[in-house]
Amino acid sequence: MSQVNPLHYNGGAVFAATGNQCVAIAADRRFGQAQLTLACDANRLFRVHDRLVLGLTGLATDCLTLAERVRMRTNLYRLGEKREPKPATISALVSALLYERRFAPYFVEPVIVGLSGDNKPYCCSMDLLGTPMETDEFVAAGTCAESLYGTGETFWRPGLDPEDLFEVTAQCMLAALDRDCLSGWGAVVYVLHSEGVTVRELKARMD
Amino acid sequence: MSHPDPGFVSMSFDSDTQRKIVSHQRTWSPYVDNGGTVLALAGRDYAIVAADTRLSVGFSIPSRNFTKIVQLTDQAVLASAGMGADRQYLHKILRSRLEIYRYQHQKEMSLGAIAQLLSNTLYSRRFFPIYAFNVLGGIDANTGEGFVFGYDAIGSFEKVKVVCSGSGQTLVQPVLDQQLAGRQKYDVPDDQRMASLSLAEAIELTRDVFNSAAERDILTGDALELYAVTASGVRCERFELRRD
Amino acid sequence: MADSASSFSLTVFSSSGKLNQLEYALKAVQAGATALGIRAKNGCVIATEKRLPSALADARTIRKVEAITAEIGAVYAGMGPDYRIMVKKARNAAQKYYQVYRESIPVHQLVREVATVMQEFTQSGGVRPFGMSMLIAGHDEEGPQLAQVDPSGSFFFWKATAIGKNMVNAKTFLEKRYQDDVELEDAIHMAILTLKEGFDGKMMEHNIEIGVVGAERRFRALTPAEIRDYLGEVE
Amino acid sequence: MYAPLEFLDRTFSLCSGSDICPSSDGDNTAAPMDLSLGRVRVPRGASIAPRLRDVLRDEQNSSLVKFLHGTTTLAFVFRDGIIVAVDSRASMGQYIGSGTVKKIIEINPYLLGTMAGGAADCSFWERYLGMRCRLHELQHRERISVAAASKLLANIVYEYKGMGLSMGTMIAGWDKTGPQLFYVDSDGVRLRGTRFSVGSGSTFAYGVLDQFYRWDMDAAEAAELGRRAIFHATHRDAYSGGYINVYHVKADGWVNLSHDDSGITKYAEYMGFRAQTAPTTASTVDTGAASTDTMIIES
Amino acid sequence: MLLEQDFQGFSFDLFLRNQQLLRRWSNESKERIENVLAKPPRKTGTTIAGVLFAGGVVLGADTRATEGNVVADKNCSKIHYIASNIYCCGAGTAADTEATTQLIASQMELHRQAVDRDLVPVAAAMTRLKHYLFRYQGYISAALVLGGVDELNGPSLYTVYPHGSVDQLPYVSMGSGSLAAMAVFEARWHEALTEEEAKCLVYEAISAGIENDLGSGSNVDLCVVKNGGRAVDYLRGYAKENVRVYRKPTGHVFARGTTAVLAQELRKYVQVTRVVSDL
Amino acid sequence: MIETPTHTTEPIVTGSSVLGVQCVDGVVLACDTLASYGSLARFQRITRLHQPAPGVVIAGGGEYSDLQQLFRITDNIFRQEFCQEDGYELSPRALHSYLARVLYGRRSRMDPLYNSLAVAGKGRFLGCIDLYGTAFESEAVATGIGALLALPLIRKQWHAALAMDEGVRLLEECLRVLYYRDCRALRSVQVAKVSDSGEVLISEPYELSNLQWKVAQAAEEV
Repeated sequence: MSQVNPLHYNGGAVFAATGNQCVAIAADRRFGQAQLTLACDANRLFRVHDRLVLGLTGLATDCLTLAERVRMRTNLYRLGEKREPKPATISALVSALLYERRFAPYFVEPVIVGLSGDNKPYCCSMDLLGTPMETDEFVAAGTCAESLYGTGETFWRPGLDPEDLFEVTAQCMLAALDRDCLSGWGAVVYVLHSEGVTVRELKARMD
Repeated sequence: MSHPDPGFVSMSFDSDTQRKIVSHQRTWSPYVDNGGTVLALAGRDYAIVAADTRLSVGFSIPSRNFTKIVQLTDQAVLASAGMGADRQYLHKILRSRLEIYRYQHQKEMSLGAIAQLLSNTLYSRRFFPIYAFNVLGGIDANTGEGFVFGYDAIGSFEKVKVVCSGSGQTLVQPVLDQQLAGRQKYDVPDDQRMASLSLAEAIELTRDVFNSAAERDILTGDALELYAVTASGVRCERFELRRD
Repeated sequence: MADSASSFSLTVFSSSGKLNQLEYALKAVQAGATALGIRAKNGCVIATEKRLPSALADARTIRKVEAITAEIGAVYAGMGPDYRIMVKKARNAAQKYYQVYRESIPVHQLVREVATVMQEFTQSGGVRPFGMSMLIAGHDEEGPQLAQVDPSGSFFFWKATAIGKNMVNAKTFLEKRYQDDVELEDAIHMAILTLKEGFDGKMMEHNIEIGVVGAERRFRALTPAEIRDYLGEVE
Repeated sequence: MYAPLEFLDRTFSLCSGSDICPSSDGDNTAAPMDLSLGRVRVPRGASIAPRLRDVLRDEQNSSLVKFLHGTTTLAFVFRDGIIVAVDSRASMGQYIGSGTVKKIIEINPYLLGTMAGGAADCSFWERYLGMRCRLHELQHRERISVAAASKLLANIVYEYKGMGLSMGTMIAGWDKTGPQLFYVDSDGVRLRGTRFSVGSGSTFAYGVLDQFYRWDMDAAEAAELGRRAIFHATHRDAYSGGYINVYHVKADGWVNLSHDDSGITKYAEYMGFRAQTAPTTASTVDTGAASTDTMIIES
Repeated sequence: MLLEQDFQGFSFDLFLRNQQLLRRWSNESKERIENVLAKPPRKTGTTIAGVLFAGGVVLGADTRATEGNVVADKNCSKIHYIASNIYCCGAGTAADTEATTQLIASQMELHRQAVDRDLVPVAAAMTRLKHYLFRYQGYISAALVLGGVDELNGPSLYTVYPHGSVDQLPYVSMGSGSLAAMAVFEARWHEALTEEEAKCLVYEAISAGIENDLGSGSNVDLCVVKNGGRAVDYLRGYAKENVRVYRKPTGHVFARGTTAVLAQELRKYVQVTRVVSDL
Repeated sequence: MIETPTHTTEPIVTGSSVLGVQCVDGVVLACDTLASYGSLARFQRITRLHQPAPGVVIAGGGEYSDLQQLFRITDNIFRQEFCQEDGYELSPRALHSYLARVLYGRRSRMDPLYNSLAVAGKGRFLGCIDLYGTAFESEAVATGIGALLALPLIRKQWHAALAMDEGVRLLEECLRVLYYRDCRALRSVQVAKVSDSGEVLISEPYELSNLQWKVAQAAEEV
């Protein structure tokens, strides 16, 4: 069996893409232990606030720890500053939390998406050391990140409206999941747009 | 019981070589990854075999125009990614095998036979694999229907509709799955999911995915060589890709 | 009044429930040169008089208005050395904040940081409180803001305020003159006029300092030449 | 020791050229072609292969060879014959090289072999076994017994023991003695039995199989048991998946019973798709960082 | 200096755990986790370079960031701000170059405030960088090209290596494409470069790296610091010669309803009108 | 275990880069004349260019003993070819292919010839082979560290109408850069010109001119 390493041990993939005045993020649902699938209801998307979602793939224990730390820091930020943090602020925060552990890192790959006040989409991914990569296109993380880059590069185009963005995001995700052993077993897509967040649970291969 | 030793005549070593393998294992690897992406796609009356032309060693590009494709017969084209030298060896062997077949049988080898021949050739080096990821495409000489075959390095193969191998495999294959097999449209009945592309559409798609691969895979680029196999023969086209 | 234990130790309350050292620290503030600040509609101005210890001192080397970040500045009344340390701490806090969030520290957060440090020095052993009050002026997403931090660690946001020797008069003056929609330019004039009340001797470009932050959100200390122009305008 | 055979119609050397006598090149004007250079045999038991494997380790790790390591195959004997059921996934590392592999090899109309391990190893040797079985028929004018066929395979792979072959296969068939089932793997193990499952998903399959197996099932029941067992294995084992193929070995040969999509069709049938998040409550996908934690909201 | 004390330093609390984890997953215990991860941290494979000219300095960089053989970012920015008169190109592990330059930028701002000058000397930034990197013995893999103009020395150009050694030359290059860039410099450089010539030369050098080195790609960014450090031309996307050649003309349009959805819900945003609670 | 004589897996006496460029009227090859012994610039006037037959030139880098063996092999097949007396002569392309087989064969026996070669010949032929046997034809060839330092320069300046004289100047520029930056390069170089019709002109070793060290003055102690 190929060696499974910490970043892939629990499986998981996240894909995020921007649209016109909207942004979408998709995650799979598998929670595994190497080749064993333990659960199909893993949650990789964490709400930071109404218009800001943090997606985490990697070692589940680290994902949860980081998510909790981000939650704590976000709450402290809210209390102290009496305002919601901007997407870029949370990116910087996550980046700082990760780089602090430069030599003993969390095994996570975060993706941060959000809408700023004027519905401008924000989309950013990081490696496990916290290099932020902000883009106005799409980002991918997780066990099938390469496949997601491939599907995104082909299917994504600029200026998608929320409905089309959903279809593109979902198809990019599903196509990649179907070629990856360690992720899948369901998927969920959040589309953040001017009205609110549309959450869709996808039908996906369960093997 | 004496029984035949079918395969390994060709991969076997003399004792000298064995010792060298043992003594050199830590200092020298006979393999080098020259990268590149190959693709084969079958349609109702055509097959496409395509590859980029970059030859990379590490982070450098010794050649921007290194073909990965060989036309074996008027109905069969082979593309191989992986290690350049092994590929050249494999292509030469196959071409000469086909030449001998032509002399012996006074006809071209059929696509199916070529597929099996390639598998046997690869498996004959089971313990010293030919570092090449092959895709074979062609049409049935009688019906004109397109077929493609995907291989691993030691000869496991499968007849499929579309396959991609090499450094861009993980990027390209899901796209092809989605576009051709439509496997992700789970609520659509099976018989309506399969897309049937015309040759022109298939060429468009091939160019599109190779451009995508060149965007994201650093080992793929420079130019795309595309062989279209139809009943009227083999046509080769060439398109530019990113060069960085 | 002679509550000897409490007058020695900072951290011991007097029988009347006060920390005497803090009272003394405030006295040090009140002995300091007057500093004032005004929040205008589109910016803030802080100003102070700069009394030289000796006519021989080089005025150019003494700075009372300092920038903390690009958009926040400060001035003080009381003990200069204490102020210098606090400015350094504030700048560090600002950079630390920037390192984490990649955005400039908001005025409110900086004020809080400064106040926290001040408060720590009222509750620790072996230290004395800061002998100065600070006015912090800045302009961030929330708009222009003016805050005062006292040695006790308490802080207040003001429309306009003054600290130091001539505080009472200055405040009365500001109360009369201040309007909510005052423009920054007018506020600068107002600041000069306020300082002028009870100013010893002639007000010159080298014996006052003025810092402004406007709508462009850049805090800067005015150059002597600019101050001279403003003084000219006021007269 | 060194068995001679011209299995491939021509042999060719490890390298097409040497410094003494290189063979043809692609240039038509070049030196005369000489493909049949000297051949050398593998001394039996020589242990170069594992050592060469060290050399190859990096390359072989994932990308070079398509493995069916992650696989679920099973076969069991029951009243009416043998049911053979398999998944169809081939993985290269974590990448799914193919989702449509035929893991049941039709050796001849009475014999089936299954694939687990190295895809090429299994398909090559079982294909070869098919040829040997045919030769046996020609020579002895009767079908080869399952026992003999499986022994042939076991003997062949034993010759290469320790060299890195990887296969775990089941040979199922019906001969004069009735339904027979053998397990053969690349270490040379050969076992007769009534219930086997091979591959990384086999533990899951065994769980279902052992629970519901009865000797006196009818064919439909037995096939459904095979399908169920494979389905549950594909659901739990990351490296198994794709389609479920079921064959029934009967007295008059095998039949292909079914070919079902495991991840979608069978999942819908056996377990049923349902949303994991109850769509009405907003908090289920939250970690709880709801705004009420920190703010009281007046609308 | 104070920031340095405030900088809590790296946290090693997961170090032993990670060693255990990695030992479990790889047979050899590797010193650096990068070597055994399925996906290495992002690198800026990179061609970065700089050239001095009479009145200033030109820095250049490509814009590709890679994760193994995959391009993670096609247009990343590798010329980092250090101070208003100092910029720094980074090659190596992206996280290290980003964090290191940001840290030094903060220190330079404090230094500037402390010394009460408009411009800080480039040498000060160089010294900070080299001390910082030296202290981490090369484990912080940042290879830097530092350039700027100050009142003290005029235009300055340095390379800082991950172990903390420093070079000062009129033309320098770093990163995986540094040889290609250096070849261009060696062939074309002369003493009396004008600003335009210097820009052209750096562009040529970077584009040689982009074309010939797989770790480098996409666009050329330039940054010119001149006029005694008081003028900066930050030319993001100075040349954009590598773009996608072809896209399917019709694009890939998915009809709505293509994706099978099990459940759907619209969560409306909560309108926060007033926050009434505080601490 | 009996140690059989092992050949090169760690080269000892080595030549550095070889450069080649295809011109409108022929092909130019160039390399320096150094064979290093580790970091010692030991043999400074050796030739790494070899003309086995009219109209063909080979240039090689890497282990020098292996290179000489390759030169011998090449001479041999041309001699055999000559002895056939069939009026047939080996084309440069055929030689290129032959040498690729030789190198591939040795690689496949885990006993590589540790060289990379450039083959030039009449009919504007220019090919390249590495120690694995990877062979290709190209309008510009640079091996060893030259692939990193010289190839970018050649590619930048190459055009279809490049004349041989320009080609020589281009390669000299590259050799100069290599002399600046390659610790195993030398100032003494040789250039071979093979015209379209097969006339071969291999220069005597000569010193590169116009070397420029002004940068040394500009470099400062840090």
